[in-house]
Amino acid sequence: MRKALFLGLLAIGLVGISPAQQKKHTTKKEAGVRPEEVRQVILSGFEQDPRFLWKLEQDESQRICSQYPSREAMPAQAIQKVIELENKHITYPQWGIFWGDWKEGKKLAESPRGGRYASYGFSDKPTDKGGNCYACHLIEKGVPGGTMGPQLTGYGKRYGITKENMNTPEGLEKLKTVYKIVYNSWHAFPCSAMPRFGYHGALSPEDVINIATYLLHPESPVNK
Amino acid sequence: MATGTAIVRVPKEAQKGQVIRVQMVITHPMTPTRRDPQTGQEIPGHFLTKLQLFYNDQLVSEMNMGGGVSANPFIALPLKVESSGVIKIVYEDNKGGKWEKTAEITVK
Amino acid sequence: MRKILLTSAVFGLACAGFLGYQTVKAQDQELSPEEEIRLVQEFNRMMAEGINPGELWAEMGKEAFKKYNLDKCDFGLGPGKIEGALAQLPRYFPDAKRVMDLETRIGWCLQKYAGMTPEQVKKFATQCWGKSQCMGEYDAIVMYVSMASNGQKINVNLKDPQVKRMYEIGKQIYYTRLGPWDFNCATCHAGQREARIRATKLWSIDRPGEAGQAVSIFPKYLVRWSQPMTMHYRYAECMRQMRWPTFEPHSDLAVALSAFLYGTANGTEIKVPGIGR
Amino acid sequence: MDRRRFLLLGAVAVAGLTFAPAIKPAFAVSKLEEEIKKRLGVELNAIKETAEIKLTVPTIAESGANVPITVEADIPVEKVERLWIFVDKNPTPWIADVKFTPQNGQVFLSTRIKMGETSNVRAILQLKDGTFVMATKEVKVTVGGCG
Repeated sequence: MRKALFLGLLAIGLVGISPAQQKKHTTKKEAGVRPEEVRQVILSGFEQDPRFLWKLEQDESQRICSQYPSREAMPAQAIQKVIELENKHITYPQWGIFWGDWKEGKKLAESPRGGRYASYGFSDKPTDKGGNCYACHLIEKGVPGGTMGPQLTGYGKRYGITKENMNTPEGLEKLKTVYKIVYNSWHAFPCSAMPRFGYHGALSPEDVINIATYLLHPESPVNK
Repeated sequence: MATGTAIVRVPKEAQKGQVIRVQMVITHPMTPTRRDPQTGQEIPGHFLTKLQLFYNDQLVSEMNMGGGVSANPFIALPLKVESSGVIKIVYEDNKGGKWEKTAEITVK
Repeated sequence: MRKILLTSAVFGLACAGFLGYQTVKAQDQELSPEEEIRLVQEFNRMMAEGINPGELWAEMGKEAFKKYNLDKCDFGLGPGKIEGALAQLPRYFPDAKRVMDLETRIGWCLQKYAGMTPEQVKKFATQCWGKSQCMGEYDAIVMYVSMASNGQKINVNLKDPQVKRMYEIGKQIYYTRLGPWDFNCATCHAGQREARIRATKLWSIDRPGEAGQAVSIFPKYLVRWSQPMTMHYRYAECMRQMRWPTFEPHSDLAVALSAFLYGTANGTEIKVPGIGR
Repeated sequence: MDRRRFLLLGAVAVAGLTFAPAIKPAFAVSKLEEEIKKRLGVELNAIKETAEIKLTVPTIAESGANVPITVEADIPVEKVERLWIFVDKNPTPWIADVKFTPQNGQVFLSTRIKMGETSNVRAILQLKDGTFVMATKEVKVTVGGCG
C-alpha cells in the first residue's frame, strides 16, 4: 500500500514535470543548422573566464535530452540509454546509507545560492552551496514554494517512515531510494527538470543524505 | 536622472465640476530608517516626507509619508476641477530635497 | 554603495517570509496552488494600473539618445527613426554584416557614433546589473527607443534567411540542456501544465500567446529592484539562475534567443514598460 | 555590497522587530496600537469598521516591496479631515496620511506600499466631527522567483 502510494508520487513527478506533448522536436533535421554552429553561438555568449568554461561542456545524457522538447516525446530507446548512463553516476556516502542531519538538509533545501555566480554583481560566491528546493517544490507547510515538481509536504509520513521503522532495513531502503533521486534524478526520471545535484558535485553525498533526511525524518518539520 | 524627477498625468480635458485623478510617479529610493541588526546603530533612510497638491495655486491636499511607501512611488489623488488651469505638486524629502512639477488641464 | 545597502534591507523585509518566520493562518493553507497562481496574477494586474515608474527612464533616455549621437543610428527604418524599430527587430544589418536585436544594435551604434570601445559599451550596458534603484543611461536609452514602438505589432521577418537561421539556432539553444544544473530554457518555460517558481507563474512557449505576453513588455520595471530590466539583462539573469557562466550582452547568443523569442511572438502588440515583481 | 547578506540581515531584523511584541505579556500594547494612539489620539479598539470605505488590496502579493493599495469612500469629502494608512506588522506601521479638502471632490487615494510580511492593512478615516472609521484587509505576502 505504502509502496503503491510512493510509486504514485513518483509517477506524478514523472508526468508532472513536463506535460504531455506529442510533437516531435524536429528542428535539427529541418533547419539545416549544424550542431557546430549552435555550439559556436553558445560559446560566443559567455565571458571567457577559464574557471567556468567547464560548465559549457555537454555530457552524453544532456546531449540526448536536448534532442526532445519533453520527456514524453522521447523514444523508449533514448529513455533507456539515459537510465543506463545515469545509474552508473551514483555515489554513496563513505559510511553507507544512514540517517543524516535534517537541520543541515533544511539549510541546503532553502538556500537558493548554490553555484549561482555571475561576475556582474550579487554576492553569490562560486563556492556557495544549496539546492534551492523551494523554487520548485512545496515542502514545509505554509512556506512558499513552487509547483514545478511534486509537492513534498509530509513526504516521510506519506512514505510510511516512522520512529519505529526508520532504522530497519526497509526504512533505510526508503532513505536510499530518496537519496538516489536527489543525488541523480535522471537515473529514475531521465531528462527531468530536476538537476543531478550529486552527479555534478553541486552537492556532496553528505549534503544529499542530509536533504533526504530533511524530507523523510519523523522529527523534520516536513513531516509535522 | 536625478532623484526627484516626476511624471504628473491628468486628463487633457475635463467637464466643469468633474472629479479627476491626478496621477504621479516620482523618482525616489524611499529607503526607511532602520537599525543595523548587528550594531544596533540607526541607519538613516532617504524618503519623501511631504507632498502637496495645488490647483491654480490653491492648496488642495497634503500627504505625509515615510519609508513605508514603495520606491519610485506612484500616487493618485482626486481633484474637482472648475476651470482650466495649472495642477502642481510640490514634494520634499528628509534630506532637504524639494521639487515641484506641473500639468495643465482644460475645463469645458 | 550605501544606497545598495539600504535598499537591500528593504528587500530583506520582503523576503522575511521565505525564511519561515512568517505566521501563516489556517485559512491561507486552504488556498490551492492553482488559486494562488490566479491571485498572484490579480496582484500583477493591480500593479500594472496607474503610471509605470519605468516611464521615468524614458524621459532620461530621450536626452541620452541625443547625447550619444544615436540619432545617427539606423535601426532598420532609417537613421534616428525609432518609431516601430523594436517591432521589426532582430533583422539583418548589411553595415554590420550581422543579424542584430535592439540592444545589440544600440551597442554597435554606441561604438560607431559615440566612439566607445567594445569594453566601454559592455560596461555601459551592464552598469545597473546586480544593483537596485540604479538609474543607468543605457537602460534609459533602451526604454526610450522601445516605448517608441508601443502599439505596434511584433513583426520579425522570418523570411529573411539570415534572420531565420538565427531563429533556428535560438530554438535549438532554447532546448539545449547544459551546465552543472542540467537546465535549458524549456525546463521552466515549456509545457502545457501551469507551474510556478515559488509564487511566480512561469510563461510557456507551448501555450499560445504566452511568449508574446512575456517579451512584448520588455524592458520591464521590476519592483524588487526599483529599476527596469532590459531583455539582455533578463537573459543574463536567467542564465545565472540556470547556473551557466556569466552571460555576454550583445552576443550572437542574445541575438539568436531574441530571434527565436520575438519571432515566436510575431503579431503581439508591444506594451512597454511592463511591470513585475 | 553584499546584497544577499543584507537581505538575510534585513529578514532577521524584521523577525526580531515583529516578533518582539508576541513575546510580551498579553496586556502589552502592540506597536500598531501605540502608533495609532500617538498619531490619532484614539484607541484602536474604539475605531469602528465601516463598509463605506472601500479598501482595495491584493489577497496575495508576490512581492512585499510594492503592494498596490486603493482607498475610496462613500463619505462626502466635506465631512472628512484625513485618511490614514497603516500596516499592522511593519516595523513602522504608519505608512502615510492625506489631508483632504472639499476641492478634492471625493475621498480617494491610490499608491504602492511596502509590507514586511503577511499582515492586515488598515485605512482609517478621521472625520471632521472627531470620530474615526476604518476598513481592514489582510494581504498575504509571499515570495516569487527562482530565489
